[in-house]
Amino acid sequence: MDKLNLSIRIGNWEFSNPCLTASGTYGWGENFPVVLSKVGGFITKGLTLSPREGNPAPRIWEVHGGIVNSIGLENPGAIYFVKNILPALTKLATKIIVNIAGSSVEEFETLIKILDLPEITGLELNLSCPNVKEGGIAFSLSPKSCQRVVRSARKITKKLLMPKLAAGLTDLLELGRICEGEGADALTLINSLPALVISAETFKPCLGGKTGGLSAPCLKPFVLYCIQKVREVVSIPIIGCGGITNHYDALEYLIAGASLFQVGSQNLINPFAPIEILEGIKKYLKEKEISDVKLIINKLEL
Amino acid sequence: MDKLNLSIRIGNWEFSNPCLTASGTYGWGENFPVVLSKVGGFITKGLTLSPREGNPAPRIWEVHGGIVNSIGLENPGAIYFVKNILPALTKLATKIIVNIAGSSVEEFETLIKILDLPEITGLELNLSCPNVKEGGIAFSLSPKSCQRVVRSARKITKKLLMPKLAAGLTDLLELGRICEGEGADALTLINSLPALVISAETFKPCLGGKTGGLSAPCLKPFVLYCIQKVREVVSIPIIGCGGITNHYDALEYLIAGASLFQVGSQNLINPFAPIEILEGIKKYLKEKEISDVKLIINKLEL
Amino acid sequence: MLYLESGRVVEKKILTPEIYSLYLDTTKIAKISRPGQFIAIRFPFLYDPYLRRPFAIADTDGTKIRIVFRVRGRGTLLLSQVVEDNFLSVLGPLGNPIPEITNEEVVLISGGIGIAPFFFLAKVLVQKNKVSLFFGAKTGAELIMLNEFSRLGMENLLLATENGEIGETGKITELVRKSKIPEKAIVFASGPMPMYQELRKVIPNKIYAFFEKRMGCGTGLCLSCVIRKKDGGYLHLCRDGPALDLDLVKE
Amino acid sequence: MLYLESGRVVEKKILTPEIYSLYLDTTKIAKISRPGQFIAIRFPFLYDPYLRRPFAIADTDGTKIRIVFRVRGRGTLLLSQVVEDNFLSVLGPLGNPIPEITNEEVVLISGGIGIAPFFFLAKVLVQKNKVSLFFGAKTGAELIMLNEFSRLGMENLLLATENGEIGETGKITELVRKSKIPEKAIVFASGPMPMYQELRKVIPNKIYAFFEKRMGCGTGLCLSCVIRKKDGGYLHLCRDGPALDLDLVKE
Ligand SMILES: Cc1cc2nc3c(=O)[nH]c(=O)nc-3n(C[C@H](O)[C@H](O)[C@H](O)COP(=O)(O)OP(=O)(O)OC[C@H]3O[C@@H](n4cnc5c(N)ncnc54)[C@H](O)[C@@H]3O)c2cc1C
Ligand SMILES: Cc1cc2nc3c(=O)[nH]c(=O)nc-3n(C[C@H](O)[C@H](O)[C@H](O)COP(=O)(O)OP(=O)(O)OC[C@H]3O[C@@H](n4cnc5c(N)ncnc54)[C@H](O)[C@@H]3O)c2cc1C
Ligand SMILES: Cc1cc2nc3c(=O)[nH]c(=O)nc-3n(C[C@H](O)[C@H](O)[C@H](O)COP(=O)(O)O)c2cc1C
Ligand SMILES: Cc1cc2nc3c(=O)[nH]c(=O)nc-3n(C[C@H](O)[C@H](O)[C@H](O)COP(=O)(O)O)c2cc1C
Ligand code: FES
Ligand code: FES
Repeated sequence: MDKLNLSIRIGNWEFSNPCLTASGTYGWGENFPVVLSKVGGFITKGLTLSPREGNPAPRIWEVHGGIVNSIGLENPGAIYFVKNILPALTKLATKIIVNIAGSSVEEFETLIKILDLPEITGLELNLSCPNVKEGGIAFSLSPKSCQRVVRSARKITKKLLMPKLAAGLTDLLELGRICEGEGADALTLINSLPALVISAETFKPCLGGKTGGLSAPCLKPFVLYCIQKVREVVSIPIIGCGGITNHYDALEYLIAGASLFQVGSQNLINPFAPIEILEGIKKYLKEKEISDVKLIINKLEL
Repeated sequence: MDKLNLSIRIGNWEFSNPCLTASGTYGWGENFPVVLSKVGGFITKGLTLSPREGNPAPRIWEVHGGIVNSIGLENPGAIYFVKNILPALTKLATKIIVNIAGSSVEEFETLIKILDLPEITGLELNLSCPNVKEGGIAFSLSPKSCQRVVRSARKITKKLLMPKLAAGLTDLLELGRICEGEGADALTLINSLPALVISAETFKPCLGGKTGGLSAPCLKPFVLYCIQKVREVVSIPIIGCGGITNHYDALEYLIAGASLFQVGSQNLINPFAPIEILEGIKKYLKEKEISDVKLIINKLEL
Repeated sequence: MLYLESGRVVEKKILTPEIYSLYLDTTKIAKISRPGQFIAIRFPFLYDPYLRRPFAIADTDGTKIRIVFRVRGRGTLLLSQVVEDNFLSVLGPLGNPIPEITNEEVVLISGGIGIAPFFFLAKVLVQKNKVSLFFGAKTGAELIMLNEFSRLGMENLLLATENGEIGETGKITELVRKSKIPEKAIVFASGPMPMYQELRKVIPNKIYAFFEKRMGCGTGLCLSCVIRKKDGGYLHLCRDGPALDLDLVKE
Repeated sequence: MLYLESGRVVEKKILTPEIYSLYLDTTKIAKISRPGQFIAIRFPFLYDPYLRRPFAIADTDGTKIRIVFRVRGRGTLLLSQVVEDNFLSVLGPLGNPIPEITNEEVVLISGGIGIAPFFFLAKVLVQKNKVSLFFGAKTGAELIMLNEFSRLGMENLLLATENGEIGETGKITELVRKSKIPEKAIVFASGPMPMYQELRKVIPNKIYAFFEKRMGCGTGLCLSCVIRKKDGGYLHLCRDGPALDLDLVKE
């Protein structure tokens, strides 16, 4: 068999392979450079304009089949990031994607202007805006706000623009269509599901940030459904995210219609997961004598 | 302490306790009469106008933290139900609620007319309509269709009308508001999440019905979030459903704002679960010296 | 009648690297179990795996239940790792017992791990009937429990292995074809689908075949365990089976 | 440097009905582990529990790692049920080692299961320092590993139990208050929060305290393990700890 081709092209950007690390699950890229140099792209933790110290502890809670997190977007702010974190990141042999979380269209605009730098390949727009007042996460921006954010982002930058959509309580297909209409290059599906963990002993939420986001294995069957459905209504590439633990999961995402995938929570229990998943994919392709990973994308027989 | 009061009133209907068995997880009520006579209400498997043989096997698939089912609404049709199943059900010392799944407003209307009988307390409207053509389930009716179904149902019957909403890809808050506006007596939150299980070996869905519904423990944190959010925007009672395995889960649903709760998948692994949950609730209330279960409803301190 | 019991593992045997036998202390269930029925097992405290796994009642002495199983996926892998004095959650007895049979010739035909329900069947059936067992497997080692079967006092014990280690070389259906199965003998079969398809060709008898389907509950609540009927619609294995008249089934 | 290893359980000891000790065969991790660090454990093949559970490295001989833990929730309950020759997934070593200390007086103060990191600390520290251990627990039985500690050649081993079974009666902080802790002694403390609050009152020394927080990763990736700083903002326990200068912390 010829050489295995794992590369994936999204618009003008060529990724060496379809595996990205999901926002917030690989820190600021300061650890495990061996892993980060092998993935197709590294996505930063969510950045805001001003620094945020994040939510009080506990910030993570284990539930059956997954975890609920409520980090509260702890980050040093975009300007600090550019000055003190980005330089080290550019030494990694991988594409840098910055995840940004504005709480208004204006904040998104300013963030994008700050981050419209040659070192940065893409901007992942976190469209489930952090709700500073309530402490927890808001489940999603309204379709109208999403539209305004993507529209003005597109005006400012030519970078790979990938809105990250929150499913759960919103019309995901409509959001997908809107983002495509406003010129997004790809869609990340999905952010963690909004979630609440409470205690019948205290009558209070268990997490310091009150509400949180559900992630990890239990999400997979739902995310696969989302990918397949959104695939039917938009034609820009989909980046699958949610519940991937091994290479079979990742392959299923590609088969269901994703062009890239993100590994998230699994990094917490195994920081080498991205490498193991890529190795697994290679082995699978070799065994099946498939020379190019692109050949399995969107090949689900329904 | 005085006698424990577990009864809950919804509109004109008084339930002996807040525990119902969820549609499709306690068959046609033919088994375990000891259990069914103790719960507040029994909800039938989904009924359609014509009999349906349901989907080919496999109809159930285990995933991390839950299960995906694709039964395909196997049922003998509403007329057969009234003639041959309902008479036995009325012997149980519990309220009978019928779950109906029309594929058009007209089918819903006809079903309600057939089932508007004195033996039946309530009608649970399954607003995630089965997609006969594709074999799987559709994730939800559009807000407009939901509105039409509830409006015309309300015109036909005075029975307890409880639309069962599907979360995941729809604007749940809008659906909740619409149902309240059209005169629904209560809202069931939520139906199983739409889900897809596929195989990277066959490139095909694993379930005979292709898509399915995700249920069981992994749903809980998401459903709690839904209940709490919808609680803020509607004032009719909420019936919580999804991921309840023990009495702590059930108590959390009440605390988050549900007035009744449904036990679903857990019945499959333990048909005595509803009794154990009720016993657990009694023990909890006694230990906390709370004389009336109503006192904990919607008492979450956010 | 049906019980949910916490069953202590009183004895674990490793029959082959892939086949295990457990005796579970489940007095209430054991007392009312009859041949042909099954139990459904899960791991207490764990929610993943979530569903129970169904296993034939391989034997009971009225206080303990024996299961014999092959490792297939993660549920049976975990089950193979339990040790004596662990507890398992057991629901049962489930499904229909085989009918009472008296003064008949009964032929049991089993392939591989399909043998599981047959020890209990044979033990009870030999009391009032002439019983023969055809038992085939890939290797000699997989012809499990041979000593125990041979002590039951059956009429015949006919063996076949695909690698020829014990008995005839080849499939058990081949041995069945060559043997003279009395026309009015009652046949129970337990094995993989291809064995049933072949059996249907080689003998004309009524065959009660044990089926396996993914089960959600085992108690008739969920309607998962469907098996297509020849004349349309579905049977529900946990309610109508687990042994079904092969002629009713279209699979 | 950090490794992910499949660690065989080579020895299991039940120290009290609630406290267990396991020796894990994790050669790579053991080789580079230093006092103060921890490992994070999960059950291979299971996805519920999903997250790793952090445990102090209680001891190592360079090839095996010992952990000592108390059963608290379902993770530690499951862990208490593993048997020898089971395998666990181990990530480590994590967190910062304590600094190199030479020719100093070192005082270790521990309450309850807080003792876990101290055996390894004491074993290394006695080589170049004068080490004293204050060890308190509710009952005599919970003063675990006393024999092993007494063989280390420490200067002092001072004990207290709340029920008076061994040593002084009362809290260990009471014993600390009564003793003369040299002003320039370096103090390590490991126990519950109230012990730290009390310690801060009874001795003026710099105290390095071992903290516990729910951890998502243990490797600095998730930002879960925050502990509030006195001067605002948060420390991250897995990156900045697990031992922290008590005066920096506001909890
Ligand atoms: C009535 C009945 C009796 C049985 N008796 C025995 C027995 O005595 N000995 C024995 O070795 N096996 C028996 N089986 C098959 C046994 O239940 C499966 O091998 C086992 O459930 C597989 O679980 P797993 O987690 O290892 O596999 P996985 O593939 O990980 O299982 C995932 C899911 O699929 C289901 N599943 C997978 N394969 C099967 C199958 N073939 N049949 C039913 N469900 C399946 C599981 O129950 C589970 O829900 C019986 C099956 C049935 C229906
Ligand atoms: C650096 C560090 C070292 C530790 N060393 C030891 C040790 O040597 N011996 C020992 O007995 N215990 C130790 N602990 C505490 C131990 O990790 C918890 O008791 C354990 O994680 C509880 O898990 P569980 O599943 O039994 O409890 P559950 O309550 O079911 O746990 C659910 C979740 O909460 C987390 N959690 C619960 N309680 C704690 C806690 N107190 N600290 C951290 N996470 C918690 C778990 O990791 C898990 O994510 C240490 C904790 C930390 C942070
Ligand atoms: C600890 C943690 C922190 C996260 N932080 C962010 C974040 O800052 N921005 C964001 O868009 N998503 C964040 N996420 C969501 C993940 O990027 C991902 O969308 C989600 O976890 C689903 O994928 P998974 O199931 O593979 O984890 C975070 C998730 C976790 C678990
Ligand atoms: C096997 C099975 C069959 C179901 N059938 C129906 C149905 O016919 N109609 C319906 O509205 N919901 C049906 N449901 C959904 C449940 O009623 C419930 O909404 C869902 O399972 C979530 O609750 P749980 O997590 O407690 O199971 C079914 C669920 C399962 C597991
Ligand atoms: S397994 Fe649930 S009905 Fe048969
Ligand atoms: S536990 Fe994840 S950063 Fe500390």
